[in-house]
Amino acid sequence: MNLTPEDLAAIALSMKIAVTATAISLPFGFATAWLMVFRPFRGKMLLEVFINLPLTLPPVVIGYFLLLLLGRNGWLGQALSSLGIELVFTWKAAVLASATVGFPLLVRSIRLGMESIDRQLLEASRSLGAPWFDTLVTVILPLSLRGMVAGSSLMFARSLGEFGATIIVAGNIPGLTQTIPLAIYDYASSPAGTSMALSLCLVSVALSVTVLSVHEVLGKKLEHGRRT
Amino acid sequence: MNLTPEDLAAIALSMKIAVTATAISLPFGFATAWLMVFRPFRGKMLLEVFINLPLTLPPVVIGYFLLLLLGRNGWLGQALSSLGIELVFTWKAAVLASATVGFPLLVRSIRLGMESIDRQLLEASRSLGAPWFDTLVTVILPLSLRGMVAGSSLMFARSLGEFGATIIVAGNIPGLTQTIPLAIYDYASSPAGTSMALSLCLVSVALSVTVLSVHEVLGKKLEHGRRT
Amino acid sequence: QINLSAAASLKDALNEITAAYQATHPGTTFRKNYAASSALAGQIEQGAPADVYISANVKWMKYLEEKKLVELSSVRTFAFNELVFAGATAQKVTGMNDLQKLGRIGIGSPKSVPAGDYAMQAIVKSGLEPKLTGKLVMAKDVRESLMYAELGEVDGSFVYRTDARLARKAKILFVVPGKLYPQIVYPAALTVSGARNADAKSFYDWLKGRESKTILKKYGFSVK
Amino acid sequence: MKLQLDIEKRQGDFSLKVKTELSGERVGIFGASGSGKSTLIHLISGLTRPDAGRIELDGDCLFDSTKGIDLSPEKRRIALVFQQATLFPHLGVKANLLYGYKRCKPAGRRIGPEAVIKALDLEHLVGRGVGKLSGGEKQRVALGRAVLANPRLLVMDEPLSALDDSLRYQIIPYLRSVSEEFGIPCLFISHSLTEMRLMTEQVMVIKKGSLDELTTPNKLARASMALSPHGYLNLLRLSNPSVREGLHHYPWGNQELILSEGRKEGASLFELSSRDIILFKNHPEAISARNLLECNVMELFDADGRKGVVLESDGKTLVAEIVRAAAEELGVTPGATVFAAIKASAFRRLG
Amino acid sequence: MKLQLDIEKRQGDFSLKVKTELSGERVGIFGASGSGKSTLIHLISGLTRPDAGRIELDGDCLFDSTKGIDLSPEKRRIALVFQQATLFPHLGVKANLLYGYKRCKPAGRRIGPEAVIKALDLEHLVGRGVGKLSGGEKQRVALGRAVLANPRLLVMDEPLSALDDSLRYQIIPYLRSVSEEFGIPCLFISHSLTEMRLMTEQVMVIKKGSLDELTTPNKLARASMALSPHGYLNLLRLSNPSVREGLHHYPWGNQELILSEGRKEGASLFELSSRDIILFKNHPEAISARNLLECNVMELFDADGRKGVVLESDGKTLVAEIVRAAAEELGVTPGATVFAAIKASAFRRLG
Ligand SMILES: Nc1ncnc2c1ncn2[C@@H]1O[C@H](COP(=O)(O)OP(=O)(O)OP(=O)(O)O)[C@@H](O)[C@H]1O
Ligand SMILES: Nc1ncnc2c1ncn2[C@@H]1O[C@H](COP(=O)(O)OP(=O)(O)OP(=O)(O)O)[C@@H](O)[C@H]1O
Ligand SMILES: [Mg+2]
Ligand SMILES: [Mg+2]
Repeated sequence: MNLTPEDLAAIALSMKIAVTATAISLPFGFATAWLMVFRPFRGKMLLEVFINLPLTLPPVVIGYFLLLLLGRNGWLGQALSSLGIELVFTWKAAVLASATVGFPLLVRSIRLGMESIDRQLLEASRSLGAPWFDTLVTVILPLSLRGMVAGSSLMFARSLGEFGATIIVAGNIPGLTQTIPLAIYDYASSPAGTSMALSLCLVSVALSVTVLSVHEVLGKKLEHGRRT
Repeated sequence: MNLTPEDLAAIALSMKIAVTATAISLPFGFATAWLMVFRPFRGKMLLEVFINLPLTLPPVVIGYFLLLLLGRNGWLGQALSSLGIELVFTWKAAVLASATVGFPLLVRSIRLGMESIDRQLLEASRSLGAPWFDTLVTVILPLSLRGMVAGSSLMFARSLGEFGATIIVAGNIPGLTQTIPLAIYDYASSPAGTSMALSLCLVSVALSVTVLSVHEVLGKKLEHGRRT
Repeated sequence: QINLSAAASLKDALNEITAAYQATHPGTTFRKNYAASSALAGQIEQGAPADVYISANVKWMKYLEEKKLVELSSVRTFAFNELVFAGATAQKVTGMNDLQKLGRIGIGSPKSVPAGDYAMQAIVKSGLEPKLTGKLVMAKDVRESLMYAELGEVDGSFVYRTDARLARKAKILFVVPGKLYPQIVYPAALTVSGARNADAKSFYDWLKGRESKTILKKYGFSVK
Repeated sequence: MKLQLDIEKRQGDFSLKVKTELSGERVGIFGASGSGKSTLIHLISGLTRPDAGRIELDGDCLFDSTKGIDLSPEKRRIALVFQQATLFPHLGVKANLLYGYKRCKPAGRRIGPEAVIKALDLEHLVGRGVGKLSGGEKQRVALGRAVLANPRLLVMDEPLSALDDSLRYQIIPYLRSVSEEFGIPCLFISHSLTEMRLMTEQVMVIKKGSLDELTTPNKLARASMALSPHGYLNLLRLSNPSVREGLHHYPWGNQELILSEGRKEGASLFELSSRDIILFKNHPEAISARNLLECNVMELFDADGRKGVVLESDGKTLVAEIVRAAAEELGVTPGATVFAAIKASAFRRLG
Repeated sequence: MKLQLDIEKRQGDFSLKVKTELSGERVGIFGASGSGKSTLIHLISGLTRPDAGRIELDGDCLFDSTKGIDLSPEKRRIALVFQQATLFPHLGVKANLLYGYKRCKPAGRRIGPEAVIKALDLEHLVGRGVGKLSGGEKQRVALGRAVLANPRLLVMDEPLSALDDSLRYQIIPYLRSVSEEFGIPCLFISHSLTEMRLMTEQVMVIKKGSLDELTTPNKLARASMALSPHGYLNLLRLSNPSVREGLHHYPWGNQELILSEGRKEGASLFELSSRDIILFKNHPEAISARNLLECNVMELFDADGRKGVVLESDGKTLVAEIVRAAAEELGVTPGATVFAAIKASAFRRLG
């Protein structure tokens, strides 16, 4: 297994994108899950559908929509471009694509965790003088950690494998926006590249093994922490 | 929005594949989650990694692996073929592809649900004379239902959007193995097809809205059921 | 019944061709599978049912030939295509040298997309490579690079003539001179199992005929 | 504390409707299992929203369905101790204890952690995680947490049922003294009349979701004297004993009470059941009971077939309980003089 | 039941090590909060695995670390009632009650649902979901569920602490009679000596994780007479009263006991505190106490500074409690004759 410098760049980029996408999404995912679990509001169903769209639609379609939104003629793209921010065909676009695709997974995991919190704990917290926001941070957040750990490991893994949406908004530019899946695609397109493609697959698997182990250990610690 | 008979066939096929994949995976997902949550065993990490592989690897790669496994020279393909079962290029292959890709999502949701079950309930059940299997069916199963509902809605939605692995193992044969995402892919190949592609996207969204609503209502009922 | 595995770029033309064939040969049914040439080759290798294989490049046909999965005697060129530069830019672009003025340029990923490979060869041959690196946006396939051009995300893209014809906003700005890149061919073959299928054989022979060539031309392919 | 209630709430088959005004520093809520006690305090503390009505605490409106007022729980500053300890599982014992304390404005912090930890005997638990506590330990931590929130009203829903007797009576006087010293009013739910007597000054009796009676624990105790297993409990605060032959001789008015338990320093609280007092018309000779007090009969009251006799001696009172036949036989009428015999061991020290 | 224990278990700082043999139909486990009672029954029922040792029930080995035997909980058929009711949230009250019953072989079903539902007063709850029960209601359902499992041993971990007195004493005799009639042995944890006396015949006292004493509740009650708030409780089973002037006259040996409560039919169980008995050397005149019994002193015992006096009359015994000074003064020595005065209201009917 000998990786070319381009492959190494792809690996580094994949990591960077997966980490960034997960880190950026976590606070939003937590807030969204909280909204859904603890705040009854109108249009909840609509939000639910909107969040889960990226799951249902083929990634290519999501990529296309993101391109329409962020592109030269998209309203977000124009707004950003007037601020001097170019997203399309950069690694930031890949982050956005990964975040969009992984977000429903993240939210759902956090929600499941939140739904199992004993409501009496929240009552106790409120009655002890904590405003809702305080309760959110000091009770709901720590008790959602397991869900967040599970969700972010899902999201991280999903980001590592994201292909369809990324290749559209970020392009497949070696060294710049080429992630592991895109590199695999390039290799797999020629009969001679199969072994290289397999090497990259192995790297991908190794990465996710690492992430999953870390998360497993974290999850155990969290559980242990509650007992101790 | 006028759909051609082929589009309608693609919609029906997508539904059939998503429903079948979800239904087949549920018992396995439940069993796997149970193993992970309640049975400490060696090689747990390995199983964990194996299950989560489809999440990390680009769908195309998964498609290739499935093809290698199920194809003429794959050991599973040979075994099945000697039984007269042909999988590759049939809708059953698409079911397998969807099941593989959605399985990690399903397992993770069920696990989260299971982890929040009060252990004392299991102790009570055991001490009341229920063997482990009985406890599994009469306590763990019903108390995992929320996780299973959440997980299967995730999986169903993911199946509706599955593209990369499906096109490789099942092909893109209109009326036979062409699902909504594959039809969208076909349409999108010519600029003239964009509006048709969008129509199919809408159908896909509508389907997942329906599924999510049903699941939301089911989830509510489950919660309500516990209170009543 | 005939199992047809063909490159996705041939979809529209082949749909019309098979319809024409069915008009004269009632009772024949087609199972058409359009996907990337590499995917199709992989499927054939793994025993997927296919009688006729039409690839968008020679590489994958060669691969199957080596594996003895296609009937060697049946391999022939099905159609030719041309590389053009298309875009919706207002700037005046009439030849390869004008490319330096442009901003981003769409191109299929040279490693995986034949059109990109050809385009890259043309760029190298015309000595533009150092000036264009950094401007090139690699796409997954020709359609994607055309889409970039349609949406104005790039000023123009190297695409096949057959694709450019279907574009709405993007116009063909110039045709890439044929001497800059090897001839683009779509090789076709009967697979080993196809050679045993009488229907497939007769369809495969019919493909050589005038009727099918007329349809191919209509979709922008060239034939000889 | 002055708590005005006029609320309604339906919950499935059960409906609660209470209109009353409670005042006093320590008010009890008394009622059978399922009568709606827990539901009521959820409404008061803002954790459940009443269907309609008005709640006012010390002149501040906490809830008013017509004006659309519904103060959030943390603004009400009503700390709860639940029937089952609900400790934060992610926090240690110390962090649990300080949860409310930290959220209390420094100016409002009148009770500090050290005193509470000491009083609830939690010193050795402070470093632990809450998963490693026994049932009783958990409940003590929950109690401490609520007290440390320095709340405006402390609401306790049968907080002591998980504790054993010695702990229970160690905690009660502390809870009471916290409430008294720092002026934290309490709402106290219990089905133990003893706890009620010790903790509260006024009792609201609810029955099947509605107010049955507003009374004092004393009256409630008198009324249920016949039903309660321990009759009416006289509470005596005694001090400065002299110890002779292992017995504690406490001054009581111009007489003396002889108790088998006692404490040399400070005042102690004792409980004496009305059933532990035997009355004699004439002075009996050679009796095992150490106390023989000469008293006047101040008052007689009826309680479900029994007679309560309020005895007086030099301004001190005691309630004894006798059956009607005995009252007639002994000629116990207001103004009569009787001898009350009480065993030294009948007194029970509570704190 | 014959339960042989020789087990060890460490849990963080706490370590439990018990080696003993318990026999009897109803055995109690008594100990302070945190002494390891709950831990011990988890080990016995197979829910926690001991670090080492051996557990044997009625000759069957349940656990043996050297032989590698570890019977699964359902095979041990030891039904548990926990300190906090743990009902299955997804099942209704009825399904909860029948959970263990259905899992019991029809041949082993000696107790049926109707009797249990009636005895635990659950008729009106049977149709409900478990989320809509009050704390006490939940605990009764949990009790019923365990009894209906027709277990080989019923283990109860402070099952009554969430109940109010009237319910508690309604349930205790039932639990006891279930245990007696159907021969289900019980292991009963409580920190109430009264409950212990009523429920058990043998008591294991544990202290900081190890066996302190193996005794009878009677002895334990005598030993802790001085410490317990109600002294030693005499339990009297009386029947066939004649009612005169609202008082129940029960035959007791060749004398008569006069009680203010009672029930016309059948036998009733009464509790009488040792502190409610006053002894006289001579017959006193005009006394409010309705009972004046002439008894012989059978035995004297010491309990922490007090004297227990075992009185006898025509084969019946009672334990009275007096201070040492009184014993000397009255000349209470074995063989002496004394008069015991007991108020009619001092008796407490338990069931
Ligand atoms: N969510 C609910 N829906 C319907 N009925 C309920 C609900 N919660 C409680 N109840 C019923 O309301 C009544 C009052 O319950 P509550 O918990 O207030 O009783 P309680 O007086 O606190 O009893 P305990 O002393 O046993 O704790 C009970 O009859 C109970 O069954
Ligand atoms: N998981 C644990 N890890 C470490 N220590 C524990 C754990 N669970 C309980 N303990 C400790 O073990 C001791 C015994 O606990 P146990 O629950 O058996 O007490 P108990 O006698 O039932 O008390 P209570 O009457 O309060 O219920 C306590 O000191 C407790 O703090
Ligand atoms: Mg309650
Ligand atoms: Mg315990």
